[in-house]
Amino acid sequence: MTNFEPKILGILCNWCSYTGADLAGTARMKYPANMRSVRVMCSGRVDPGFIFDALRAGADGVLVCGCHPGDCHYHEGNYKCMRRIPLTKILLEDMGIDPRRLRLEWVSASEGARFQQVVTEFTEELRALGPLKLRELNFDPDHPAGGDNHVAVESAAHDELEAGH
Amino acid sequence: MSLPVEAQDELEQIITSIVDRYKAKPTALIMALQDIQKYYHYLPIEALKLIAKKMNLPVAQLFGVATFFKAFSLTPKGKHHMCVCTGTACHVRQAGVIVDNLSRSLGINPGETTPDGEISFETVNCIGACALGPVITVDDEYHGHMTVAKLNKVLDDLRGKKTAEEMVEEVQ
Amino acid sequence: MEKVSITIDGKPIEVEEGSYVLQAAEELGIKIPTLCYYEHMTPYAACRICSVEARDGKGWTKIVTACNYPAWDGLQIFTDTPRVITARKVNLEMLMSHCAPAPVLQELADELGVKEPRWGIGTDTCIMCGLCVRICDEVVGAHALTFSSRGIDREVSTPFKLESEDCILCGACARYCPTGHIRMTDTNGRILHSELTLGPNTAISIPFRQAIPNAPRIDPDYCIHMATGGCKLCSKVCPKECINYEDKDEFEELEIGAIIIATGFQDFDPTPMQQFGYGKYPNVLSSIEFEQMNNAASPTDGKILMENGEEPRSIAILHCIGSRDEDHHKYCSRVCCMYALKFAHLVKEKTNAEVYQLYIDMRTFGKGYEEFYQRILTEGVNVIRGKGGEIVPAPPEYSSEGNLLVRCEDTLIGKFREIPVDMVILCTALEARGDAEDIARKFNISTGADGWFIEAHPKLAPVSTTTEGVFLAGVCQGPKDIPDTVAQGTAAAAHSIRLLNMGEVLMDAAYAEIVEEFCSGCRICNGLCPYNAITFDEEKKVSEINSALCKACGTCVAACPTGAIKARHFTDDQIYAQIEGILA
Amino acid sequence: MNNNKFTSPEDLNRLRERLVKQREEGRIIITVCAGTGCLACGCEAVTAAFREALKENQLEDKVEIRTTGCHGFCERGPLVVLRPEGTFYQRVKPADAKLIVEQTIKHGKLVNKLLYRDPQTKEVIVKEDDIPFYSKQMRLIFGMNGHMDPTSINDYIALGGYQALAKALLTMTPEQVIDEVKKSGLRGRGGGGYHAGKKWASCRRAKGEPKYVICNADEGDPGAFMDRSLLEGNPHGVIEGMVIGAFAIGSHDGYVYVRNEYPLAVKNLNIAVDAAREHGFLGDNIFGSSFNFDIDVSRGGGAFVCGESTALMASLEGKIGEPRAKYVHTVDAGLWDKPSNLNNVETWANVPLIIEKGADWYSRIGTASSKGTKVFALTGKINNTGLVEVPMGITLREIIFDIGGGPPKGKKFKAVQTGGPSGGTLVVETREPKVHESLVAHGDIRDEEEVVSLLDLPVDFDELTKVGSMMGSGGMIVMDQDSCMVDVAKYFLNFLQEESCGKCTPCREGLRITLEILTRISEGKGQMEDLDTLEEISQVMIDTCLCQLGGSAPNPVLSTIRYFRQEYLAHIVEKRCPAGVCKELVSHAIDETCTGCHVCFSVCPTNAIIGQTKTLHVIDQDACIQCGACYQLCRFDSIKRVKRGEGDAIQYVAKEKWHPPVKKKAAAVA
Repeated sequence: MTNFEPKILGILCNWCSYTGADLAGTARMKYPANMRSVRVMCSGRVDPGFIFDALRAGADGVLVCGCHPGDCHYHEGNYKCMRRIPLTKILLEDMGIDPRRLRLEWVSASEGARFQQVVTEFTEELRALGPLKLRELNFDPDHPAGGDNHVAVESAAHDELEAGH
Repeated sequence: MSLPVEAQDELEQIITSIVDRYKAKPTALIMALQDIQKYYHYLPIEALKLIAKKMNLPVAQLFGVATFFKAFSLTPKGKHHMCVCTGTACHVRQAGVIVDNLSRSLGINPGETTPDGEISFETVNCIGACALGPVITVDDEYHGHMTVAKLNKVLDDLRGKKTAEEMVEEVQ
Repeated sequence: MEKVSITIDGKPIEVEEGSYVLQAAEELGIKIPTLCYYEHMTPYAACRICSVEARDGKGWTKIVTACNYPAWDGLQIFTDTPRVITARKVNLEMLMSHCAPAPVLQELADELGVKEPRWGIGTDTCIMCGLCVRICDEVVGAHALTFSSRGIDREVSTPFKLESEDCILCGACARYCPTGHIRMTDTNGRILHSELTLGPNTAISIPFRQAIPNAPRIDPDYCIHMATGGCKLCSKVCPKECINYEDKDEFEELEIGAIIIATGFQDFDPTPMQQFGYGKYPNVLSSIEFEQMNNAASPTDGKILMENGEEPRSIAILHCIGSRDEDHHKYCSRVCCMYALKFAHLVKEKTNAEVYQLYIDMRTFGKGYEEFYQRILTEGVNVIRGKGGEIVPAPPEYSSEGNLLVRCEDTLIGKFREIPVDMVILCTALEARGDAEDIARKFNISTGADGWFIEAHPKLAPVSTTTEGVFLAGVCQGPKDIPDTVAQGTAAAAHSIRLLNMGEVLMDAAYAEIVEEFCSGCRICNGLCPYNAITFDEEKKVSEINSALCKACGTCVAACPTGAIKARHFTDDQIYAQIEGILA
Repeated sequence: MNNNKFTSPEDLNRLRERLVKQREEGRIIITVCAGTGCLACGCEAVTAAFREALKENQLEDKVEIRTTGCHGFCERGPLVVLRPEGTFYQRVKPADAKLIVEQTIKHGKLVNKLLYRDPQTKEVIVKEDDIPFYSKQMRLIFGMNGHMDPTSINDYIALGGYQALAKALLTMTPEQVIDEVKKSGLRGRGGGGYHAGKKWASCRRAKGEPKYVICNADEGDPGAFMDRSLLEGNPHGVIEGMVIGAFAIGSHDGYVYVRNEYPLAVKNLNIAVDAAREHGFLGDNIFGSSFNFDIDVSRGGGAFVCGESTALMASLEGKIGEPRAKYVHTVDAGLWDKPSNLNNVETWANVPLIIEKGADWYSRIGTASSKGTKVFALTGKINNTGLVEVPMGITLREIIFDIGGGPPKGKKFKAVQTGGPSGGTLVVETREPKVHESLVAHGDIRDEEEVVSLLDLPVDFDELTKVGSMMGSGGMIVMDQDSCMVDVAKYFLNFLQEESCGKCTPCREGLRITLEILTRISEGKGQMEDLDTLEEISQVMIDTCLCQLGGSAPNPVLSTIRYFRQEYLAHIVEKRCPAGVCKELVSHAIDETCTGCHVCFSVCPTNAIIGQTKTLHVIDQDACIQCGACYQLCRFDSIKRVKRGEGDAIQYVAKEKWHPPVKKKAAAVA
């Protein structure tokens, strides 16, 4: 499997992680080219749908990065994300997908080095897990969990959030 | 020079009673200091600080007053207290000779205490016994018409004299 | 009070009955010398130098002191009769025979024509004017000083001649002592470098030059009135009655259009670096302490002195204390090399001391800096490439050269060296303020690993932050010297002005909106918005987003079960498309 | 309620009548003077001995012993007077008590050895009033002292005490009281001589409440002790005066500031204040009137400067006793900055007298400008040391020679010093006309007219001021030929320098420099310019000193220079001290009159006296430190004080002339 190069989707928040990645770039820090990133304004914007869609579309893993807890540009967007990701992981497990393929990390704007490290680690981990083979799971990637599924995830997250208050 | 605990308690008691006696009136400050001086034969620093606190006066004021008046001493005085009157009447009757001789005999200057802590000696400006001049007082006892010969006798007596307590101690 | 007419040296003046002659003379511009008068205290009339002759015009005459003689109708004052001059002269001569020739006495002697005091010149530095005691009693209200003893033995003293417990360290006594008998500089003649300040502090000051409002304020930490309830001199001299002792710190809400963060830095504390002995050996100074001592207004009058008051024979300047250090700060503090060279220059200028610069790399980039370095080299400064390793007390064999020993490796000659010096200056690192994190959080900006604030873009937006309208200036963003700081500050100001001058707020194109038809009215989104931008329209039974409040975080978008919320520029479709695209 | 309180003058009169009647029952009273002078002579033992003797003779019921205040004749203490006869016994020893009881009281016989014998006429005098010391006096204030026990308010009432208070409080308005005092011409006895009535009036007028009445009993003048004797002997008189004054001024708080060095005065005063309070003479509603007044006794710290009114008030406030400028008078702003009326003990003691007997009566005593009597403490080189009360205007000669009996041992009278340290020394005898030749060159012979004998100077406030001295509180120190005037000036300056508070420059530094110069002169190191310098500094001190301590401090210097310039010149030019006092200018030598008694030998601290019993003694001039111990002791006047360096010459002559004493002569001396 040594030749396997995992595809990774990185969903990075605009203020910390994306800037951190930028910093890694300006600092000429090299990180694996396996990750391709999508920028969102806040990790709170990360719809679990994005994750499912990415896996469906061929990603071997998804890395969600946000600001460190307490540092969110929008005060609490990353907390929302913090609750959604574990739930998403449960769903992934239900679907037979190794939850390790989804990773949430906090990377601040100054942490170019950390970003480099996180990506490298995740790439290595995915390399070890091998490619995601959805067909073998008898899972139709073209018809992923529908709207109902969305609601279930979201409302569960919501309940938990309420309980957290 | 800080006092041991028992002495501190005693001081506290004495000062409280003195301050109460004068109802902490500032007009009685000098009297309060006199009473302390009478008890201790000098003014301990702790006493002044305590008085200041109780009478609500600045310590600096008390220090100023205590050093202004010569009757007060901030250092302990001797067991026996000799005063040579140097009032005018005594002066014209040669009190100076008495002062010089006493100073020489004791080996100290006026206002000082002998190293053994036995005798303090000072000069005062008139004790109002001008008819007896030159006059000295030894522990508040008057000795009039002093001459050097008489003075030597007084000193001999004093050196030989023991306090009543000492005698009692000796008997026991 | 009734007005009365008096004359002083024949000049008539109307004054309030009972007001003092000295004040009237001052109004008339007639100078009456005095040593113990201070206008805001009860006249003391102890020096008797202000003696004048009072007459009633009917034959009565008397020498009185102008400072406390009350005016009455018909009073005639003469300030220069032979009797007055003799009185002043003889009094001054008598005073001088007791006191050391302080400038204040010498001046008066010149004025009165006393060439040589007949009874000699004394040694006492105190002239018994009592200003100190009275200031402390009447004005300060601390009552920490008194006159002790009497007559010729009289002296100014603290209780029991020990440190006074009532002293509030206000320094008023020293400030008003005309001869320097009371001084604040040192304890037992020691110069405590760590306690020097940048100059005399007063409790009332305009905090800095550009302060807004540009008005003085009372610093309660230094104000005597706040400490003792006394003083209030400022209110006595203020002609407009502006002094308000009741004023308190209060919070005000200001509407502002831009914020410039310029919170600066703090000095690295070298105490934990025990090898340098800072705080242990008295003559190991931090760079700021040395700078303070050099100030002409410092208690040493700008002289470079050791703790014992002597001039040092040699000084070592150690660079990179806390900077470029794996254990402390990895970064270079940028300014130290240059100020260290300046220090060397100052030392050479002011003393005959030998100077040693111990550096890792000499960073003198930029305009004129390298030239300065070259100049220092010609001034005979010893420059050693090698970081100072350790400072220890010098063994006795070095006593002729220095009290301390600096151990270092001279990397240019590849040798270990021990340099005896009298004084060591540690060029400490600039470090981010301890409260930088709090400030960052407050303004929604970030700090780097070293605590410096992070600019929006290191190259393209070095003044802006990730928060719109918040800008950075100066060392809070990272070590820089004065010209750089000024440049950045100016840039930040320019940015702010641009923002303010627009007159309208440019909104980000990215914001979220609710497609009414799809909204189920579930209200999940309502509680999620950190900006309270989402409200529920009871009539339409749908939620609505106020686009001016929305900051486009997209949390609500991700949460909307019906997908009714669209984040402009970050719509689901766009993101899905991106995902498709990059994974394809 | 206290039943002892008087609410009306009738009560007082009733008690007085009862007391007087009780006392007229022919009882014999032994009055023993218990003033400080007599106390120092052991009068307590005498009193005890009398009690013992009376007990032995079972006379306790018939004879009363009364310990009284000072009778004034301290020289002869302890004094005992048997009343009502007035038999006067002097220098009574405890052993004499039995004799007096058994002889005089039981048998009416006189004890001759205890009677007073006039030193001049050798005449024996029995009655107190016939003794010249007393007969020339006018004892208005002091008279009561000898008749009452100061600790007994009944004694005072029996003698008519508190009648004046009743009169003032119940029959007069405050204004009338002030008018009466004004009319009497009473002037402050503390030294300033300010009219008491005027002072009271301005204090009454002054704005501010409360007002204070203060009695200055801080008698710091060395050689003056009349205030002390008054407080010891007649405290009620002072209290009564203060209450009347307070009533006139409108004050309710009084202070007595008394020296702590006067324990007996403090004690008697406190007893008196308590008794007065108990009897309603102090406190609320005095005599049933609406007037309230009380007195606080405050013990002073014993500083001369605290006799100055502002310094006294500062001290009362518990502050350092330094004076402040008096441009604003204390009657307007004194104690605690409130109107305060301060008078001294003697002044207050005069008040009841004026009220009781009227201003007209009072103003008939004394001179035109000074009314009433004045108490002087007559001390120094005088036979009859003691307190004398004389009418103003009496001459110095009468006081010094008639009352005082002149200098002892027949020595020549030289000068009298009045007014305490700040007063002046007055010459009263013409100087020796002989002028040293070297002085002629200096042109320092003064006109003969200036040498005035002041012995016939009438003593009052203004006359004394005119001649460069002052009344002061009444110290009068007599000096004879053995007193050196430079030394006297030096003594006073030294005293003043020690007592100066140190506040103002001219007093603090001026006294120091003046003293330095005087010391220099007394050591023979003086120069002629020094006299001019002394006069210049003195003038500046008079002009610029803050308070009267400094302002009058040059008086002793100026007055001695004025009257004894020649003596200064002797010190400066001849390096000689005519009186033989200034150590540095004196040598001690023994002349041929030495009897070889050997007494001096043992007293010499440096063993400088060489000689065996019954041989001529010689003083080793090199070893002698001029301490004067031998001089004091020699009963034959054989030790001479001569000009420094001339000792050996005297002793050489003595060696030539000396013969062993003849037995007969020795016997006569013994």
